[in-house]
Amino acid sequence: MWDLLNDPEVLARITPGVDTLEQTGSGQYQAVLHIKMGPINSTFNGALQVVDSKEPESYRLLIDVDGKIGQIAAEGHVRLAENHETTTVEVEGGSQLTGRLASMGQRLLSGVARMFTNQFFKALEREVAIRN
Amino acid sequence: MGVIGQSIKRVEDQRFITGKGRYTDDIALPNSTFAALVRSPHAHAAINNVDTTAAAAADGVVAVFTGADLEAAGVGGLPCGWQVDFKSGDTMKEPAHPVLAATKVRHVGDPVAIVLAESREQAADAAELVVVDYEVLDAVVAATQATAEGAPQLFDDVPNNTPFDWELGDQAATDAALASAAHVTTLEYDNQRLIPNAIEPRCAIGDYDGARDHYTLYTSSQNPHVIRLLMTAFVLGLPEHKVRVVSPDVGGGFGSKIFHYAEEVLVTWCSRQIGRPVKWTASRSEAFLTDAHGRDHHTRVDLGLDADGNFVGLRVKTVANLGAYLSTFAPCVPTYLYGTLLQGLYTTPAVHVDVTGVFTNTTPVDALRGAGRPEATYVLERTVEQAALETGRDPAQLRSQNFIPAFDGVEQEGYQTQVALQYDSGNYGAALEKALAAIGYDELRAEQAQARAAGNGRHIGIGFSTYIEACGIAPSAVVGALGARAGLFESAGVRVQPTGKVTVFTGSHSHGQGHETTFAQVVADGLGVGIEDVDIIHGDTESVPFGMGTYGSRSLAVGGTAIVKSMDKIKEKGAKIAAHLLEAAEEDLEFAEGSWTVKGTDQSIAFGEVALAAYVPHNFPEGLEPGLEFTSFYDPANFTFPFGAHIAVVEVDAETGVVAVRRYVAVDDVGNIVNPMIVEGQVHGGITHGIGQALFEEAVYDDSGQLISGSYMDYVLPRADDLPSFETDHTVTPCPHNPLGVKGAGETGTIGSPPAIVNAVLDALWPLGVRDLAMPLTPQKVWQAIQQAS
Amino acid sequence: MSVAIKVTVNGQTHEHEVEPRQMLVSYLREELGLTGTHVGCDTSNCGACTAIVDGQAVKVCTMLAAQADGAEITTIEGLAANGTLHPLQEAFRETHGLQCGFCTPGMIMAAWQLLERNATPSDAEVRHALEGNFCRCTGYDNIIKAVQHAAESA
Amino acid sequence: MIPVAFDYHRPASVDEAIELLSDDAKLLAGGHSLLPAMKLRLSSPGALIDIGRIAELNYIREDGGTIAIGATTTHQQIASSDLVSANASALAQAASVIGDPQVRNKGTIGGSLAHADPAADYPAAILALGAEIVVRGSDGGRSIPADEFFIDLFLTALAPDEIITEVRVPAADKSAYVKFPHPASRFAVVGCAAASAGGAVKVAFTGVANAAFRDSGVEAALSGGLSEEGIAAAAARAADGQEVLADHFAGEEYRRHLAKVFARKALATIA
Repeated sequence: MWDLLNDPEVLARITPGVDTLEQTGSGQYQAVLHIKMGPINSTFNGALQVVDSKEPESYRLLIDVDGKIGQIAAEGHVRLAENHETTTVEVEGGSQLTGRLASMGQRLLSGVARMFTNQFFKALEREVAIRN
Repeated sequence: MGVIGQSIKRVEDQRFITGKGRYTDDIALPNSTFAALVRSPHAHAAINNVDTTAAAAADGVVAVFTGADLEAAGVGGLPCGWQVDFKSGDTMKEPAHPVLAATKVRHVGDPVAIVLAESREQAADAAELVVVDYEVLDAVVAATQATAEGAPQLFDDVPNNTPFDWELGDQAATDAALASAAHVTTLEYDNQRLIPNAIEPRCAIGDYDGARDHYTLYTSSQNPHVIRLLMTAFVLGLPEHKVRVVSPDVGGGFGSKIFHYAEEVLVTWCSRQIGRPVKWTASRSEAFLTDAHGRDHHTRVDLGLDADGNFVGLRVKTVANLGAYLSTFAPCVPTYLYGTLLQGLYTTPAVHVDVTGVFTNTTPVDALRGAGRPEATYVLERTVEQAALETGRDPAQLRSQNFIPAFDGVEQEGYQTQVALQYDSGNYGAALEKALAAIGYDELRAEQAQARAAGNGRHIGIGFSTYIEACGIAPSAVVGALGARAGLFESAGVRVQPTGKVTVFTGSHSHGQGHETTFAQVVADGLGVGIEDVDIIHGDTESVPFGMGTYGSRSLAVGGTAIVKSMDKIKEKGAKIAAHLLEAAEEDLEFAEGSWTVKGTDQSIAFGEVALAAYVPHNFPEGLEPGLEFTSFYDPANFTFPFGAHIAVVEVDAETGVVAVRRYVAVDDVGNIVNPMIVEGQVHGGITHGIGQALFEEAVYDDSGQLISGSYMDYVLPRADDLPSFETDHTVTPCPHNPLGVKGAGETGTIGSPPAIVNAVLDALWPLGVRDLAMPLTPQKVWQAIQQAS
Repeated sequence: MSVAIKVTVNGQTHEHEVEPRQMLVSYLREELGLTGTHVGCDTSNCGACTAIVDGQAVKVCTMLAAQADGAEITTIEGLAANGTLHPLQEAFRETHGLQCGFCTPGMIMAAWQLLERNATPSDAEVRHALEGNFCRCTGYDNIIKAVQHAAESA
Repeated sequence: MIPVAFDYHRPASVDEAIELLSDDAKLLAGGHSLLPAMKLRLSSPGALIDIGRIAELNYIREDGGTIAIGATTTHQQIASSDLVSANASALAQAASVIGDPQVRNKGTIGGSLAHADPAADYPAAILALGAEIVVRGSDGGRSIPADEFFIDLFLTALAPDEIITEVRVPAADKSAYVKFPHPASRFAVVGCAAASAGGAVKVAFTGVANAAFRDSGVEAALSGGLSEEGIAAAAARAADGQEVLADHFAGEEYRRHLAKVFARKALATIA
């Protein structure tokens, strides 16, 4: 599971909105995100980083991207717990919006975070299912 | 005649109700370009680079300018008009406020570049192509955090983000009084930040005429002369006589259009660069981020009472959030417009106030409808009510027993407060009595008791606010001594035309107050002409003598008096002409109802005939100049001090936390009233704005300095269906020091109402154990307070 | 691209080529010079831009000029018939239902719609019908009175 | 504010509109969600397909015990329809509290449903009334039950090449929609619809979670009927198990509480 969650290709597939992900260093990626959600339809460019990596139990995923309508800074703390045959994955996170997104998007912020978290897990489940 | 005191229908309404008002954005100059501003999305960041290449090459783009361009051209920063030095005597820290940020941005919305294009659309498109390389810095947002150790610093040369601190009153006496008080009521709270929200967004058009080397700036402003002075003398270094500032119809201001803004400088300067008109109109989103905000105080207050309920001392400590820069009048709002009002209506013998002004990474804060006085009134009236609730006293009785006794300022001297001001005249008990009678106080208390006894879930509350405020700003010598960098007189030219019609050129400037009507009434009354024979000209530096504009409820008390002074001169000269024509002695004449009459005879001559003679001086007093026109500048002797008693009745739905305002009674004393209809309208609007602060409005920033209530989707403006009908009445205690006896009526409602509403909600919920609530009283907050209390 | 539109505004027919993104309010203000319809916000909340489009009060800051092709539009400039003020216009002056005047055209148009649908509204109904229009100056009381006054005089 | 430039199409028929649909095109009906987002440049589609004038999409009629409403029928038309009020009052009530009168004059039911704002009013009523959303795409038409329509934030079962053509609302014996509006946006902080038809009661919420939802917990708890006690017990379970939205105006705890209060109010109205 740890390997899965640290595989750039998988990361690109399971991180919501990621269009392309290019490795630029150890745990460092250049990312293009495309967010299409209701009224919002916009592209963001920036960095995705894996930091504080403590194999095999946790790392933090930092997303810092910039678009015409604002910036998104998001952080996900991914924790894995091995329990016999199963691995529990927990993700805790928060996000900060800048610019027009911040002043217009407040009422939706908690919902968006939840939706993205759910999408992340659904995508992860799919990846796991494929491998099994 | 009796024109004064009549609810004359407004002269200006004809154009507004037919869509013929002319606001700045309605002006379309030929060959105009349109400006779009590139603004910082960050609250605090260093600017590494601004790349305008793509924007400059975009369709329709005429020019792009950055902070570096302005710096290179020697354009100065926006000046501050008031200096408040430190308690230590050190000079106020006054960091530069660049028109376009060149090296650092300090709040979201700080402008970085301006794009000029052939159309609004092209300007908006190209602005998105300007690439700014920011290095984001930590931001400080809350006033209370600004002076914390390790807090991000906005300016290198302003330690602790503190440009000034200030105190007033006798600290030792106050501390001693509180130490020996039988009961001390203490509150600590935020007077939250508000966003002004004039419904007309700001707009500015610069128009440089190369042939005449002459500039015209059209701007949605409350004081065009002040803008011209600040911009020419301090920012652009232009010859003042070569610049005309026109402020046509203004769609509301509430203070936010007093100040000199970057966009006014930019369109003027850019127009010169490109030789074409430049027009900028704020979007509402920009207005939220760039119109100077209001309030934002963090305050701790202690009120001491003796065993009988007499106030013995009041101590106030406030941190005022000034935002990222010193806006035009920012330093005076939390000091001289605030601390000096903390005596209130009460005889409290010891008062001390201590204020620290701080910078944060937020939109600059300045005067907003009431400016300092709503904050002071909230300190006092919330605390007095809390003291009544804590000590089980009737809040009306507690107030009256501490009221300054009635004084008219003529027979009895003005009242000298502990905090610098001398009140002009007052009869505070009368206003409260009238309000109590109007609301039916005893019956209401009985109904409340009944509801409580029945336990039927109806939570009725009655809240008071007996306020005083200072208007008619201001005696120039006084405010000069207090740090104002301008005089605060007002001007009026009164031109009697040959046919006896009258044109008035006033330095005041209406942004909805109805000057064209009220001033015409003053003139009609003074000269005995018809209202329709008077025209009021304002808002244009080319036609009006230098004037200070409209704010602080000053127009009638100061601007109106200037008109009266000019009319006095006209009548004096007219009497000479009349005496000559009537072959009578001047001292035998009296002027009434538009004619000079030889006392005790039927010999008289009409005003119009005298006017004609002044311009066709065939038969004229020897040595007298022809013409009948005078300009006066009136510098008031003192502030005026309107006061009043407001009572709110609310019902709280404990299940949802929703507060319904059931009734609202306002008895205001604004001195003599020229047009009761207009005064009532002003009062209504003010109360609504104040209820907005009490229940709805709030500028919310997140920790990183993003304004998250940046649109009408989140920022709650009161609407028609949020409010009851108001019950308004007056007492009349004339101002003794101006000829009209008027005090000012523009802000009473905003000043009086917030504590009345909050007090009423506290009164309703006190039996449930709720002891305090922070504005705005949103349903969630009220519900949570009830949950926590029970 | 551009779109050909034909609209009737205050009884006059106009034909123009407009950019698809041009809002009806900017068409009225900038192309036709009818500046009585104002823009006060960008989120369709304030109501200052309200005009009558095919008999319906519409926030024309949130309608494309292209969408108005073929429509009959009445703005505040066209409300007075043959030089006689509409009862609502008279009433706003009579009861001091305006101060700065900026929200007034939109307010009158929203009120027009109400009275067209309900000739004798209660005060509460008037307040409710004006929920899409902000006034920062008057505090609404006198606006409510104006609408009632117009209802009575109509 | 000014949108990014786009192309504009005004098809004469639904079929023509479907042909114009693409990844970069958006349907424009009333425009009261889309145009503000475009003016703020939060959204910048390359083309708009204006279906506002397709006459075949604007109607309210009875169709064998069901109310059929064309997709471009406005909130105002629905709010003032006697047919809707008599048979599906929750829907009429929801329509009557959307935005403000001017917004209701332009906004359409199809536009609102397709947009699927988490705080829109219709979805609760649509769910409680057990409506079906009729859509047409390049491969023909289908009818999506309300229960399957709302998926997540702004996400519905509508495929990218599909257009909503009609909403079919079965007549209910009684139904109601009650709402706690946000004082600024007038969106629902909490909106609750309840409907009874043939003895079965359905309860649905909007504003509470990422998507409007039927509250099976409340519905199950109503076995005791619509007595005052039965309602109270059922309402107390409102939004149980839901991931609840939170913002500055209303945090999770307060929203959950409001859901209970408004469930009770809605149920009391149909009792």
